[in-house]
Amino acid sequence: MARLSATARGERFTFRSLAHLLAAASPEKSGDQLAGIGAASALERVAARRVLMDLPLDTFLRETVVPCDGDAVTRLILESHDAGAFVPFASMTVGELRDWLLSPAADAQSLAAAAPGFTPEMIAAVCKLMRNQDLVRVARKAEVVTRFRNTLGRRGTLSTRLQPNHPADDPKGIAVAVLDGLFFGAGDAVIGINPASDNIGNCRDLLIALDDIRARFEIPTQTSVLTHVTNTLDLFEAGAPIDLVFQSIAGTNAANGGFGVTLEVLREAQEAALAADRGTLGRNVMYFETGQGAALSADAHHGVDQQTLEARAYGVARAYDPMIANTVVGFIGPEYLYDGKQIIRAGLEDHFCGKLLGLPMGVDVCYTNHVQADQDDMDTLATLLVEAGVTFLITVPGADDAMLGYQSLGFEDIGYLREVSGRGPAPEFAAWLEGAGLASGGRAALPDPARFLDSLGLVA
Amino acid sequence: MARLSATARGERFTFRSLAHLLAAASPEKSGDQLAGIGAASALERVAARRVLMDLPLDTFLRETVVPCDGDAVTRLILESHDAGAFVPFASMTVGELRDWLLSPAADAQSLAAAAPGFTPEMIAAVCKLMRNQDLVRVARKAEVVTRFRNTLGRRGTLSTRLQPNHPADDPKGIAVAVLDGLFFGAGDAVIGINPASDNIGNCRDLLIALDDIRARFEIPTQTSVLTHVTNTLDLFEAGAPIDLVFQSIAGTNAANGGFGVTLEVLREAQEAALAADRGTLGRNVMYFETGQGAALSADAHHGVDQQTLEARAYGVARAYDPMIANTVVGFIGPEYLYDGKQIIRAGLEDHFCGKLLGLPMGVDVCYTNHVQADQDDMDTLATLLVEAGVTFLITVPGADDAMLGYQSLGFEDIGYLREVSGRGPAPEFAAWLEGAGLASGGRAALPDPARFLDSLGLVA
Amino acid sequence: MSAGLQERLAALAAMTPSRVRLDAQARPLPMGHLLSFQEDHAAARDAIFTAPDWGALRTALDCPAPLLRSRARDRASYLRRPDLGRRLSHDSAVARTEPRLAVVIADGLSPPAVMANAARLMECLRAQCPESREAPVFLAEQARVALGDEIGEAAGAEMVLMLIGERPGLSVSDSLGAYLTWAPRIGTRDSARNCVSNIHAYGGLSHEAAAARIAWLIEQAFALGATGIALKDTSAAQPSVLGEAQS
Amino acid sequence: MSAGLQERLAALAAMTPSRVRLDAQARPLPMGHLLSFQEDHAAARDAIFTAPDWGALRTALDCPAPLLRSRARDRASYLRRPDLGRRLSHDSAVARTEPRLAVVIADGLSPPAVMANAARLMECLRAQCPESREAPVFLAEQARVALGDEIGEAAGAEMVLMLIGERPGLSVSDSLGAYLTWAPRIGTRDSARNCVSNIHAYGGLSHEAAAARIAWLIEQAFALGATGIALKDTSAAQPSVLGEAQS
Ligand code: B12
Ligand code: B12
Repeated sequence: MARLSATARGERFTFRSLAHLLAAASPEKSGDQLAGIGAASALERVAARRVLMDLPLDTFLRETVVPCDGDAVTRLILESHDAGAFVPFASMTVGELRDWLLSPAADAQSLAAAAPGFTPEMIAAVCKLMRNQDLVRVARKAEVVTRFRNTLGRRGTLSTRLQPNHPADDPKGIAVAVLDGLFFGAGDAVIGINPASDNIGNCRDLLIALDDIRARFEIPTQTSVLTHVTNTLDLFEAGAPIDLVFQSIAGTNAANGGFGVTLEVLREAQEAALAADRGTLGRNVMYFETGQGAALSADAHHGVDQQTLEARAYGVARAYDPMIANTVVGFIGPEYLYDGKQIIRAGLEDHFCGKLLGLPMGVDVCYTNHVQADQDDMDTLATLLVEAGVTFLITVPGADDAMLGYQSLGFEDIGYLREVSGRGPAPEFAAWLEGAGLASGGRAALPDPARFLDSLGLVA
Repeated sequence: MARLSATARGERFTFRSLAHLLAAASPEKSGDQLAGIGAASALERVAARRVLMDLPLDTFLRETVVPCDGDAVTRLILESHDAGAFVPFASMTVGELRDWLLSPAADAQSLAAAAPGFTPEMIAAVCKLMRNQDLVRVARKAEVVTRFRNTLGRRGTLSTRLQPNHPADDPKGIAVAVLDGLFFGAGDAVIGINPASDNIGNCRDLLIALDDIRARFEIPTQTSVLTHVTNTLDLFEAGAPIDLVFQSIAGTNAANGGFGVTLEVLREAQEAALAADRGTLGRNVMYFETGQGAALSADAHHGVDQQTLEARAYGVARAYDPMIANTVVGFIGPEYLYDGKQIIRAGLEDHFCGKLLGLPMGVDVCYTNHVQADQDDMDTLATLLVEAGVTFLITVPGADDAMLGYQSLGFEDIGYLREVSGRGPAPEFAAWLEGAGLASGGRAALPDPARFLDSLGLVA
Repeated sequence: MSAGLQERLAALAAMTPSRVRLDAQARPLPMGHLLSFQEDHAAARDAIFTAPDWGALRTALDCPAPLLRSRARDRASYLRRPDLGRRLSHDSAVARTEPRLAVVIADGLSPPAVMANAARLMECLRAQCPESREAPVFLAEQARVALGDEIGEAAGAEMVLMLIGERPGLSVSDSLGAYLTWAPRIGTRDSARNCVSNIHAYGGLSHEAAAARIAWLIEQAFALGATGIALKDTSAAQPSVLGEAQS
Repeated sequence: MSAGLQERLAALAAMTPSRVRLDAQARPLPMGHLLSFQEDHAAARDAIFTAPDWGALRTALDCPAPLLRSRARDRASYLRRPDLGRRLSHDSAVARTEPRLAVVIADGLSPPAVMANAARLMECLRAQCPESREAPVFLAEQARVALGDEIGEAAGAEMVLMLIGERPGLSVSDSLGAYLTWAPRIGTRDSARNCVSNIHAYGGLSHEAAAARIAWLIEQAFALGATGIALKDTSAAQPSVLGEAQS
């Protein structure tokens, strides 16, 4: 291993491993402090970045941060690495990759070609060298397009997940929330419910209810019930109408174990979804959620910083060609991201890393009530992400998820974001909104909502 | 006076005055806490906003937050109020004004027409009801155009002050910094030096040096030496080439007294500048700087919150038809704006209030080393401000002002901002850059910098 | 929009505790809504810092219930150090009575949730689940879900049921969660537990329905010798129906 | 770009302590620059919290110099409460000797600035300005500029000269500022002072030049009976020239 040391203000700092180096080079995060691996001082952080800047990129192909042994995620990352795509970067350092990314040479095409050549650790490393503006500037150049019943990720679009959760999974309450979101033009990325209960029959009812709404109004979108993947496998058996298979994933094998998933189970689920063949335009059938801190929370972080582990989760995700993936960035709490500043930073990092690794990356711009953050921070993050070309954002009625106990963006917020950015929903969905006479991009127009109510069977 | 009280979570809160109400309705700021006037709890803040929301706008025409008696700023505000422009808003509450501002009815034209009808206190009040997204969304609709040797503020432009300060006012060092900025296309709002010394001869030398560079290269921009206005008056006498008259101002008479200025001195200076008649395209000849906290720092805040006082400073500024005005938002320190979050909020507030009051509003996106902030926060604020349509931003070499001891944006940052926003410099300046073969919007091109060096007399 | 439609929409909004507006004109958030949101945000933040009244709870539970503490000394350290909230303080003593089931009632992130729901839920559970009647009950302060593992292990319990305050939301700040863990040991993974969540009186799972669900899981867990992803909730009970029954 | 030009540009960059890059291609900031910036940011932040070594300063000054404290107890309170930094702690005793000039040397926002520059500046000043030789010198901790008003008033001084650590910048973290106030009283406005700033050895005002400037102002102030905007600096001295002379 190369000697990992550098000076800052005359002080010499040495890093005992790649993992230690990456952690010390990371911006301050409460989760890394909790794990006892964050930089002890601002100068140590600078020194770590100095080392990182000069580190050859291919180091990450030769040295792992989580040993292959017993970690299927590391094996997946190395095995799926595309050496051909890596050729143009083979002799670059991390700092040179940063320069390249900021240069005009990095555009939608070259970034797409490069993605399979990058490992999550390479992208995590370069991310640590970048300022917020760099994360915005580079991510917006990347373009990742996926298809199921519509086309997501095209330049100029801004899609949304419509999240109509209900604390007792009441299908009528859920239908009302769906309607609320459609009024604001939300729901093109997915209409996806987190079921309060893991009861299998209950999940099946919800799948049917969602599919019914979707089919009845011929909405060109996909639906999902975000239960555990093993439940989804049971539900496939039971013949439930499943568009996208959901699962939370993390960046180490052990953390995924804590979630009760293996790479094999994910593959099995993907195959089941492909076999169901419900997509009309494409075969992207998976939906993943992630978030910095999940591995540490499962005590499965192997001394690796949370941002690097998050990028590794994307390494898992991209192996399954997902339709959508998103970080639930401020979801867990202050032990991983202390305040609005850390949430904003992590949101930009996650989006950047996801996009550069080739994911159709969305963000749940959110916070909990035990964190030091408020709606101003969310406005800030959402505006930055739209500038960064985020694929989709999560939206809930009134910005408040009454079941999960946290605050995300509200449907109205999309009106603002579409107004300032000029971006619209996925093209098929935009056309449908138009046809249905529904609101589009915050600009009103529902000639006959009563018809809608009636056909939804929503008799008050 | 109306009874100022409301409940939040069953608790009743009463506010003893308009000033108390406004302070309690403000987002958390360390300066208001220092003054002992900030809300004591989040619930008190909600209650204050409830009262504010229902408060008739015209209350601010009948009741003052700083008594007229002895406060020339209050008198100026009331005397310069345009009752005709206020007619459409005469029966609105503050909450209704907020709704109107967010509606499509508020556009560039209607906002421009309304500006003289709004008092600073009205705009400060509505600002307190708005989230960050609202501050962006509304400000970007406003358009304020001014002219001296070029045209600032047109939609699609993003201008910059080039700030080439030197700790010993060395003219060569300053010329080098000017050149640095021109390479990046900076300097269309103004090339403006803060002189380290107030020595009159020194200021004269600097004015001549700047004017010489400007004239020799026929740069369509204006220059300024930011010494005290009373020095500038002496310098006019001495026949120095003065484009824009600079002065720091604040929102109360006493605070301006602390700065050593009166409204009369400002008028005198404006008249001297108009008489000098150096503008080629227009007669906007003043340059003002402001910043939340200045009045409290001079112990001249009268129990009024810093954001309201800041808006009152804009009330002063607009009476002199300035070419440019900017808040130096993070300049003073943590006693007024504690961290990045407060600086970001204040930056958006100041820009919003300035624009709505009809000012050609710029922002010095900056922080000091005793505040809890870093470049990530500045990237965030700058990106938001560009989204909000800021007229101009301040830029210094390498983002570090070696004389004033604080960090602003660097010239490079403008490359980023122009790249993501697609905005360019003022049209006349853009044409000049083109003609000079100088960099424009971060996209390179200087065929013969040597010619430049030679004509600047910059022999190393 | 017709008045009739307006009324129908208003009636629909009552079907969910979510902040739906059903505004066909897709206008920006009305100011009043924004302020209610801010008000609720303040309240939710307060809920986290409310001290639990263990004495009152013990009275309501009507059984001995020793108080245990985690290694997190106070709320601030609890929030930043979940690892401390997962371990018993060094001076804690848990009697090793080797029960089939041990119950832990913990403050979690919402002490008010425990005060509002735990006693009533235990009552319903005792009515439906024989094991719960014999189960020793522990109270736990500054606790995370995994603290139940150490308590259960120390008590020598076959299974532990943790009732814990879920993080407060804007609409509901006193919602209780139940976590069931077979063979509790320090280091047990979350995938080896089952969860019944959103137990509260504002459109959530009613105490009766929650108790039924938990009782079903306990029974199945004993039969299967496992909790977690191995134990799928295939019970017939429809929480939505039960939820409605309550309101 | 030709190599000759490159060299010329590099030579130009040496003419200013500013971080000019003179990049005709207007490229994004090179990584190395970004890291130096972050390094200097860390150092500047540290400067604020460095404790002054008053003993060493007293030795260097070679005169009695009692230490006074403001009402700000520590750095944290100093930073958030400038009002406290402007008032003397209740137990401070200032001898009322009614001098023409009193000198206060204060930590301000940069204790290192005081350690690096105050003694040398006083030496130069004493050489040029008779009043300064007789002037009592006070050291002041956790002090703001306006603390000089209370000290001067208590001492019964006609004029007070405050030498204070300016807030640390990225390039220079030990720059001294001098503030001169006629008839110091609690509540004096800043417009009634004069300022000589950026006194340091990195391209700033040299100690000699600063002393000359201050001596000139002192003389004029005694003649005029005022400081502040009424007293314009019309001295001939060109700081830029003097600044250059030094380096
Ligand atoms: C926070 C949270 C998480 C976090 C937990 C990390 C953390 N440090 O807090 C993350 C994002 C990792 C997470 C993941 C998942 N969660 Co979760 N989560 C929650 C949430 C919003 C709050 C929990 C809480 O307040 N706990 C109280 C505090 C004091 O406890 P704690 O010790 O700090 O945190 C522990 C528990 O939260 C527990 N936990 C969290 N989720 C789950 C899920 C299950 C099934 C179990 C057994 C335990 C568990 O893990 C934490 C660490 O030990 C609840 C919703 C709610 N209203 O309660 C859903 C909830 C508990 N989660 C749920 C689900 C389904 C999951 C996933 C299985 C989703 C998936 N398909 O992968 C995964 C995997 C969980 C696992 N580890 O096995 C469901 C459970 C449904 C049910 N009745 O079984 C809930 C009710 C939300 C929902 N309806 O979708 N979750
Ligand atoms: C911060 C600052 C301000 C703040 C002060 C508020 C505050 N609470 O700190 C604000 C933005 C209000 C300000 C305003 C002005 N400032 Co100023 N300011 C500074 C700065 C950047 C740092 C000062 C510092 O570190 N002080 C040390 C700390 C410990 O002292 P403090 O007690 O906390 O703060 C007091 C002093 O800073 C003082 N002060 C600040 N500026 C000035 C200017 C003059 C002429 C005087 C007498 C006092 C003074 O006021 C503060 C409150 O009492 C210096 C640059 C530098 N490198 O020092 C310029 C500097 C001192 N200011 C300068 C000027 C010119 C002005 C203005 C006159 C500009 C104008 N044309 O209006 C105004 C008006 C000042 C006044 N009150 O009369 C010049 C002085 C030049 C000179 N040699 O005379 C300097 C050197 C910068 C420059 N070269 O432009 N300033």
